[in-house]
Amino acid sequence: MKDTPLCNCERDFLLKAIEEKKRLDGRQTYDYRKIKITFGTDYGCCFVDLGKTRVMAQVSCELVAPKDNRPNEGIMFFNVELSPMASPAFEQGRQSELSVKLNRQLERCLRNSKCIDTESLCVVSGEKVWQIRVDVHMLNHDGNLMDAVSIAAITALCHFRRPDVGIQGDEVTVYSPEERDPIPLSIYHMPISVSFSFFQEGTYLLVDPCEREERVMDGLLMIAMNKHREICSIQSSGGIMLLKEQVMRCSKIASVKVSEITELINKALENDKKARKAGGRCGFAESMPQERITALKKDKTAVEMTDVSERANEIVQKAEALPQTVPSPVVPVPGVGQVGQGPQNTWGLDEEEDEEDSDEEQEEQVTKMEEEHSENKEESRGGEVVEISDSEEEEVVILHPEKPDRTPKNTGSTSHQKVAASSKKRTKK
Amino acid sequence: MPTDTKRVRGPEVSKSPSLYLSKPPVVLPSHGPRADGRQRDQVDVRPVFVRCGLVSQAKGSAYIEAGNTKLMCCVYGPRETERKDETDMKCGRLTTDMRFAPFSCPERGSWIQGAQEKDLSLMLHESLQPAVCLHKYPRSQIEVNVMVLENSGSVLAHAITCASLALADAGIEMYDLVLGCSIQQDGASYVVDPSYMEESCSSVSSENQGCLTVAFLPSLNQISGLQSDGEMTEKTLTAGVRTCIEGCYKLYPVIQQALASAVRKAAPPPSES
Amino acid sequence: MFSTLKEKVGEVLLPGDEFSFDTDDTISLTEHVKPEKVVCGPGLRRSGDRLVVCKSGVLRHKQPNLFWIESQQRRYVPAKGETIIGIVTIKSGDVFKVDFGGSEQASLSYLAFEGATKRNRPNVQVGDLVFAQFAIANKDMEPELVCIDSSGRANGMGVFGGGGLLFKVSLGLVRRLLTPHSEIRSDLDQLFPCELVVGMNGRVWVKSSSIQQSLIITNLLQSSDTMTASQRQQLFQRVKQGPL
Amino acid sequence: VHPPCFVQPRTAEPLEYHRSFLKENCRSDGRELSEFRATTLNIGSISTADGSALVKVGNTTVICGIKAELTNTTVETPGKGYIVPNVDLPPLCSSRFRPGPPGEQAQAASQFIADVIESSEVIQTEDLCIERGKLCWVLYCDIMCLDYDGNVLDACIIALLAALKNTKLPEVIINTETSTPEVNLEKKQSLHIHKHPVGASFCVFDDSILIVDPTSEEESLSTAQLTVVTDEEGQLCSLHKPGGTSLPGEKLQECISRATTRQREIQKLVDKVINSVKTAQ
Amino acid sequence: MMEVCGSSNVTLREFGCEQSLLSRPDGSASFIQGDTSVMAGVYGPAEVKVSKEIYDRATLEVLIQPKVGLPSVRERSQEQCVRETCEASLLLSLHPRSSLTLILQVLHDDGSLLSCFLNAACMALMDAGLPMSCLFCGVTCAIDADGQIITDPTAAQEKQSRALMTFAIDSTEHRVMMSSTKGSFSVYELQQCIAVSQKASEKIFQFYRDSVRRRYSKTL
Repeated sequence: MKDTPLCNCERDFLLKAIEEKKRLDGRQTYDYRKIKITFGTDYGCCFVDLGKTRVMAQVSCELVAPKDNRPNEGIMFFNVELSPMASPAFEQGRQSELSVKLNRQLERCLRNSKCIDTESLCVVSGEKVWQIRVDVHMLNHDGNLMDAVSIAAITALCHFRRPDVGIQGDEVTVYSPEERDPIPLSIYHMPISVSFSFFQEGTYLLVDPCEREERVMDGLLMIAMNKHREICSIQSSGGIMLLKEQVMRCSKIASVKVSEITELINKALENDKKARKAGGRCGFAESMPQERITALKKDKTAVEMTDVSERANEIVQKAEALPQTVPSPVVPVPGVGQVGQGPQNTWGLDEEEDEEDSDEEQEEQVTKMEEEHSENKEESRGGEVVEISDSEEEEVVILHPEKPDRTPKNTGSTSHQKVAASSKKRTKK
Repeated sequence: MPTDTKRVRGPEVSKSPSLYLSKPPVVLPSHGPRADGRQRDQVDVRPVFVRCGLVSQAKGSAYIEAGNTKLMCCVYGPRETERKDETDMKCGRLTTDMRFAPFSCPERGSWIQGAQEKDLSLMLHESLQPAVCLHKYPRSQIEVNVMVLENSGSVLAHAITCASLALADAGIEMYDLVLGCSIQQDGASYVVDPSYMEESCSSVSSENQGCLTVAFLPSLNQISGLQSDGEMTEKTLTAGVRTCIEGCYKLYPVIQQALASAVRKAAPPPSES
Repeated sequence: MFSTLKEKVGEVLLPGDEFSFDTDDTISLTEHVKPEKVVCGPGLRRSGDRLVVCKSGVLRHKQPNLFWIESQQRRYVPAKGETIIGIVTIKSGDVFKVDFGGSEQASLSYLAFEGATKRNRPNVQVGDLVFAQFAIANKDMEPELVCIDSSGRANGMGVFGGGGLLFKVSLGLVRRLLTPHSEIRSDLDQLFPCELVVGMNGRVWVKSSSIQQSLIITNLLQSSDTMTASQRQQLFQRVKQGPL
Repeated sequence: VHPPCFVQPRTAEPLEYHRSFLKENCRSDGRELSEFRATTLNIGSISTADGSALVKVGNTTVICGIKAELTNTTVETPGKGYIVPNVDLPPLCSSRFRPGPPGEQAQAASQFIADVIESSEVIQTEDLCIERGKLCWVLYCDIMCLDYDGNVLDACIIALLAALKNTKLPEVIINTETSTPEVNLEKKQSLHIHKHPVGASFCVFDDSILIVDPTSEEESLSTAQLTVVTDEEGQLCSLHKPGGTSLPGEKLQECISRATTRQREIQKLVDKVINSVKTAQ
Repeated sequence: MMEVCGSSNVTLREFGCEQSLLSRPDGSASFIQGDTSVMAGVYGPAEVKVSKEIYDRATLEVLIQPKVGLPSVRERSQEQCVRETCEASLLLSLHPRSSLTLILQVLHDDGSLLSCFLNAACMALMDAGLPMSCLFCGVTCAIDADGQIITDPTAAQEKQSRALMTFAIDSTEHRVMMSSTKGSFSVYELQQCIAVSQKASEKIFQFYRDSVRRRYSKTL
């Protein structure tokens, strides 16, 4: 499906607005949209709303064999799914340029920055390590997916707990959460991506572009940074030329934004921890905005069970009685059987004939045998190929070279070669 | 992590029990009579069973069984081409697809089409194309699908025969039938229509070794496809081709007969249905 | 049925809800000279001897006998005679292809503009906005747009859009904006003077004296879909008094 | 059964054509509404497979080949083996299927067969364990349609059941010294078949008429399809109706009754064919 | 066997729905049953690919996105169930040669997932304003080891159950549109579960009506 095209007046208007330092939703140049972080019922499940952009991250783990060159390290795997739900332009199962870009950037941001202690994920050196998988699903695309993805991924990793394992000898036991408390990952720092979009060859700059702003931008600069102001990755795209000062200014802005966002994440994690400790319900059901008129919730309700069993009984008893006998199948030759008199199939057009004049068939086979023998003689003399069947009706066509030790049983099996893929094999045993 | 998400998945790795046999498998002798009693160095092909028009949904179909090699072929079309480029406007397109059922070989195969299958499909295509009057089917394509149900050697040769039979059954105009035959050369001696074991267990040391498959148009007396693997002297190769042609001529009456009876069967106009 | 339908006007109905023709209908046949006919608008369908609701929304009625379901749908389905805002996507030969947010693009002949002849082609570029009317719109044919009315006049239609902003609202809101004495429109008029083009396909174009004002109107309209009249008036009041 | 005197042209108005027969309580191929096509079973035809069966229901032809391989058990299920069923609908079997990876119908069929195996417990995966926590069998049950004329699911279940009954696994001993498995091809054992699930598929025409064992034409014109799988004890293993027009409980009951009879018919067929091979040896 | 009824297990967990929560799709809804939740988005009627075009009706595609990993054969089978159910209730012939896409994203699976898919799908289709002849809802029933029926089971209850059945029930006649089962069960148990699901469906349809009413409460 195609995205709605952008019309000229929209483009002109947006660029003019940016010149006047105005944005569609009334933000200032360096403002982020409202960031909302919520958690699912599971550990390691996190939703991030960035204005109308919405993504979900889920962390999962699995015991696998480590990579050969790193026998003592766990494996990190990232997958950003551009679900068609997020935008009509996204197609399922197709690796688009955007999805490659997002996946790369997330890997650079979280794996290459070594923010996670992968050595602590080793269970048995060289044999079993934890593979941590981060799936990030786009739910609604209203621009700046990357920042939303990076916030969701790192928050989900912080929130995640893996099961505890015990090692006795070479036996590895994975404990359920009831047996032993699951263990959080050890995370050194939290890199967060901040995106800047540039307009008019870099003259104007906006933080956190929305979808329409992204469509008119000239270039994009993504800076991944942690709260210690360490830059984890810088990526510019769109082919714009940036001055050193511009990059420096962006990194300064990024450091402010990153510390704000980090604080927000920590607060969200803290709140969730409290809620879980208090034993309150948490997760998606709780995060549903009940004040909205588009939302409604209903408490646990009992289903009325009056006359349910009566009704079931009635239907079962009314049912027709089953016939006492079922037709007996016909087994013309070992390994083949047939039941039913419905229409015949194209595979056995002459099976009906077979049944009707099976005696004849037998005779035919006998004659065939004889013919075969005589032909065998012929063949041994002349080495020529002769078709056995002279009957007009006979379908089986056999090229029969010399085979003196053929038993009658063998011929028997050829007769049902009419049923394709016959059971010749048995006779060979 | 590329995984096949469109099939039910089993364990990551599994191995055939034949790798753990307590007794080593019997190695075929490279001289003397063959395992199935046929003669070496003679045009001794396996008995074949052929049948046309089995598949109700296909325009034309054929089934062939030679020894334990069982394969079937369905032909669909001519129908409108999916890809439209210049060449198709005047001349029809022939597509071939040859596959092995996962259970068709001693070792379980994958569902995903491998290089060997693609190679065979191509070879099949090249062998059939000269025989089909494609200029009679402009802007259309004819699809040939071959499925190997059991591989007991010489699959390509039999696939060619089976496919040409199915094309004929589909009523596609052809210059001639195409028949396939293959030989396995092993030093000085050779075997015609080799079985799977004979194909795979050839002795490594000796020279002049290889496998040859010939696609042959019997009434035109022309060769439409030739594939040879391994190393053979020029003399052996020409002799081999001659042997294969001889083998094809042995098959010819059987194929003709099968086709004739299928035509005869179709001759009375089908009642109602 | 007429009476049962009338009873339900203003109520929320769901797909599958039914009204049957019989009962009072037979009576009406005998009592009245003309049998009451019901004209079904969007969301209502006739199925055999019943009238079935096929969209969720509020049942509306217009004298004498028009009934339809008003919903907050977003995707537009073209109907003949409706005017829409389209975006020109392709210029090919004698026709333009126009995206109007439906399931396929509509065609717009270059002759379907006021004063256009074979020599005098209208100046239309890819990416331009057109305000046009459906001349052909049914499920089995390619929709066709024109920018002239039956007498060949532009009547407000044609290429437009310099300096304004285009945005999307729900189809329900568009219909409310276009009703003869629209409250939302009059509320808006009290706020700022502005140019407003409203397409039945949910697209609205606005141009005001400043970019700031255009943006405010955009945001106000987009949020008024889920507000009651009083909530909306309060909001407009606040904006008016606010430090702008 | 005589076709009605006025018959709609089949290709122009296929639905009307079929309706004209259904009005007379019969079908275009002369069957009654609740009549199956002739069902043929042929076992052990593929020598390269450990077990195989070819099933024909009318024109519909399905082949199932079973290959057993050895693999390690997992940490989560140390005492279980694997059954991996896959259904393929290759372009060979009908012009409606395109080459390439399996489409939705083939994938849904694979999942359905996997569900039937699990629900009916035709084979218990515990039986496939050779040594707990170490080695087990994996049975690859590859089912392929060779001619698609409707009702493949029923044919697939029969083919699978017969192929499983035809399967023989060689004896495997784990050598205590080298701790590698040793396979003895001379000693082979049949699988233990716990249940005999058999399916019966139906089509709904015009929201109300039920027909059994639909052809591909009937399938494409119907408004709903359903498959009922029962075992020899009359228990249901699956009531699979992936959507379509709705049916009341009474109609479903009719289908179940028909399916129960069908189960007995087919079990008898399978048993008889399996026995015929045993006695022939 | 007869005491099956009246037990406290025959309840629906608390459930909720939010419509129109996403800005991009033409229709969207999230549906929650206990902790199980699904988000649905609908696009269409929109442009259709030539290869998928059907001349007399709209082409409906259903995509189920699991939370972890890529969709597999299991999701494909669920997609088929949801798609064919939607196809039966949608009036697809009103939009020939166009495409409808329904995307279902699992947010959390705590049992009765397939029924939650169906409910979310129905609410999203309604939100998109697509013409439908009737509504549908999903109900899952489990039969535990003692033969007791549990409606709307949690994941833990599903795991312990002997049989599991999910039905889609239509809103006009309360008949069975879709059925998907696991495990083995008797005919009587099946009929009981159908009857229970029909009863439960009334609650869900009432909920549909209440939430749509609430939604339009400001424009009445």
